[in-house]
Amino acid sequence: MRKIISILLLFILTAGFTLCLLDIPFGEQKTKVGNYYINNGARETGAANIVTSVVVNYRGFDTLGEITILFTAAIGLAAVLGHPKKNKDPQPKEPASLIVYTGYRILFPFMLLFGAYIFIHGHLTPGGGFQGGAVIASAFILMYMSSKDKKINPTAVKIIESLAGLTFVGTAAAALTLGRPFLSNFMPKGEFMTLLSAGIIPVIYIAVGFKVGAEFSGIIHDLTGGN
Amino acid sequence: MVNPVLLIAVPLASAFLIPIAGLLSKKFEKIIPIAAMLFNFIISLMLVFPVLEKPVQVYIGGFSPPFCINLFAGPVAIFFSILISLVGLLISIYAASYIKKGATEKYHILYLLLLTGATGVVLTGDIFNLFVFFEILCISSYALVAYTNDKAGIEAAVKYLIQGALGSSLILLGIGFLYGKYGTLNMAHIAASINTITAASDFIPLVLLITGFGIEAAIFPLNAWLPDAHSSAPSTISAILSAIAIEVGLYAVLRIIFTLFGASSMLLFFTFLGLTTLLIGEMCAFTQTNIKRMLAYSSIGQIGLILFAFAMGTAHSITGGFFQLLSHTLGKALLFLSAGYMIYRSGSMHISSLQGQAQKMPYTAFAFTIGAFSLVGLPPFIGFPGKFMIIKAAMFKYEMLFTILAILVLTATIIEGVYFFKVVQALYFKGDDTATPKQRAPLIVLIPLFLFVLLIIGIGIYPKYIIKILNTTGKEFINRFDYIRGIIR
Amino acid sequence: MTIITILILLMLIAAIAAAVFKDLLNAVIALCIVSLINALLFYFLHAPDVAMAEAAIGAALVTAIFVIVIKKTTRYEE
Amino acid sequence: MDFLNNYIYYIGAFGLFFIGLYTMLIKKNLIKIIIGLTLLDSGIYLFFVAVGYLHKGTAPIISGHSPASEKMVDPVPQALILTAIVIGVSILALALSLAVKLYQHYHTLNIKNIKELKW
Repeated sequence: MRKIISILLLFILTAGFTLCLLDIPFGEQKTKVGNYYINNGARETGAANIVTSVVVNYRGFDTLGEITILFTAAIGLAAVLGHPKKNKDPQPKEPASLIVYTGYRILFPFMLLFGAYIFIHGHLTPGGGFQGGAVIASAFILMYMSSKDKKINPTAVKIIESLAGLTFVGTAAAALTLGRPFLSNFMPKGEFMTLLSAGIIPVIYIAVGFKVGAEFSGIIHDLTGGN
Repeated sequence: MVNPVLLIAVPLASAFLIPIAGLLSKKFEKIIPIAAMLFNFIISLMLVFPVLEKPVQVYIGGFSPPFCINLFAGPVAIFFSILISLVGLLISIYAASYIKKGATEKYHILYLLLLTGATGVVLTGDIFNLFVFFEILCISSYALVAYTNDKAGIEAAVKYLIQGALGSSLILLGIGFLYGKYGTLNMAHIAASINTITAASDFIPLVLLITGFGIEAAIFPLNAWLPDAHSSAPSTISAILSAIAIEVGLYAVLRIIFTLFGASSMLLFFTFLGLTTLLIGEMCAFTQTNIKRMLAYSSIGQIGLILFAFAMGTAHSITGGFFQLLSHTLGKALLFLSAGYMIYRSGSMHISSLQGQAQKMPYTAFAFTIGAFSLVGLPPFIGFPGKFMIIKAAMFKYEMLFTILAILVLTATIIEGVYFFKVVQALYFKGDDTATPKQRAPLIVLIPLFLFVLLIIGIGIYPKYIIKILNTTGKEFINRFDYIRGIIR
Repeated sequence: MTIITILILLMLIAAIAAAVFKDLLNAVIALCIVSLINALLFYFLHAPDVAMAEAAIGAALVTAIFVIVIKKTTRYEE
Repeated sequence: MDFLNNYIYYIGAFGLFFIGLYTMLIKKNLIKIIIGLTLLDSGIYLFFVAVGYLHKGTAPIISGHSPASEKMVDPVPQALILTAIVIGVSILALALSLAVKLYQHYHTLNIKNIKELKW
């Protein structure tokens, strides 16, 4: 019965969506908003990667909301899983295989470096805070996989995520004190296509990178049992 | 002139600050939410008079819409923002002594984020930004429902999360269709392109968005999660969910119906939907023996009544809807808070265990009684003008159909009166008369209750001034083109 | 164009596999394949940023979180 | 062939969406439901990015040999999806943590067997 209703529902939805899609031809039109960003994005924000200029500057408020969501989820996950067991029965720690451990020893610093590279160059090349942060978090997953006794420090994670969040809000609000609108790009834009350019975009993306990396590492830490 | 963006930025920064401040002293985690909400309340009050003359707009990033996200602080947004910060402030004072167990720091962070999300939803003028803030609201409420970490809490949170997450995905898909067709995300710019809903490609996004937001607003077929979630959460969270979260969900639904699509042809459908929600909520509440479930079902009923009022679509009925929303927020927050303390003392949520509590906790029981009478709609309290205006608006439609609907609303009110009276009777007239020692609640719990009572009676006696403001507020929903012209210069 | 058609077919097959496998670990691996192909498709759609995000978050982190959770709960769907 | 050329991405996106939705509606195992949710979300992401596509377009990144031009694909859906992916992962992580907790309480993930709360 449930199956029949579900399939019926899916058919109705298919019909509706098909009607909808007829008005959205594939690969033809381009929107006015998108055109504006392409034509003016580089000039107004100084970032070569237009997606970055949209994410951090034009629609930066979404990004602020989004790191807040990640923060909320990390805090919520810690609250749900919380209550660390005090008397941990000393499980025999099975050592990970030598290959994984050696791989971790070699790869770990490079992964961190790569993640940092991605978010520092977010305004020039593809990638940015989210991708770089995720790469950093993957490095910590590798750490948890390879060695049972290495743990990240939860307090450090907490401080990093708080400071990164405050940096974002602070940078955005600093514009207010200068009499400019919230989140406006008040810093000098520098020379186009160089590392030190695009005003507040690198600052915010580095904060986002640290925040995303810290949140995901914290999530992994809490899920694997923490403490 | 204060900048409305502070209403979002300051609580957000405070929430980020709590983990660091918590390392210094445990006291900060309680003080910071109170301070942030007080700040929001003051800023919102300062914005009232400028906004009543002309809506305040903020262009984030300094670009002009539709190329940036804009905040539209109109009368509706400020009305909700005052409500959120006021209720949030009072509940956070109450929570300072009520929340003792578990990860208290995380509770306070999530609580503050919930209120920030709610404020963002009502302020923003961009559909995707609305979705983002809505997600902050939803995700923090999922986590807070599970906060007690017992069987019921986790199960309720799972139910809530699965339905809510599906709803969010549907909202995202609806936004995708709208962007694909109209090429913008600014609500005024989308609204300017839609006059009447004729094409399926307008109708489908409308259905998707209404479904998605309707889950949070607990409109009839989508409210299966609500009684579980509201009854399993800690009482402060039940209060905030009933008083703020579903109202904000309803705001999103109304914004979609009135402003984004101007779906005046579908209003009759929503009238019936609201009335069904009202009747089902009240009837389910009547059969409950668990006090918090009863209050949760009563919230469903009240949301139905508010939706009914808005969906009638006349100036009077929309003012009535806003007034009823105000009265429900204050009344239900008071009911959950006072019931929460009685449950905390008696240790059971069963109505029979509340018998004779009036002797033990006279002030708390009195506050509960005031809240119950106000929700039922008895005259000196705030609930009366709201219900009166709604019934009057239905009568003034001069249609047979709406007269019948008004009678149904009255029937629902009678049901509501009966079950609330049962509880009040249990509080005062039953139970052993043996001299039990009084267990008066601490002062910090009584202050918010007292302030709620004061507001309920005060506004109930002098509703004129509020109604005058709400008349202006209602115009924002009725005059869709004023909203559009306000943003597209 | 054909390569994209093949990729999408593969993706849908992997998605169905993720939906029907009784062994949750296998289902999660199928889910990982869906994410990876999705990332490739994003690249073909000229969205390198999204492709990187989907590969780093969708394929790596999500899979890791799922595997940790399955290890802590049950592996087989009853 | 022209039809496939134009609509293959939409077919893929909504294929994923419907497989995910069907999984969510039919399956009883909580982790399977969450897998369905992830599939559904992936479908929506693909749809969004496909909306922004432009035939013979280039990636919206200015580099030395490709200056800003009208032939770039729409950057807005890409920016939105970057946000949406992280939102999706947040919900997923919270859902899975609830699944762990649910398993600790009930020793099952089958939602048919979890009926503490009645109507």
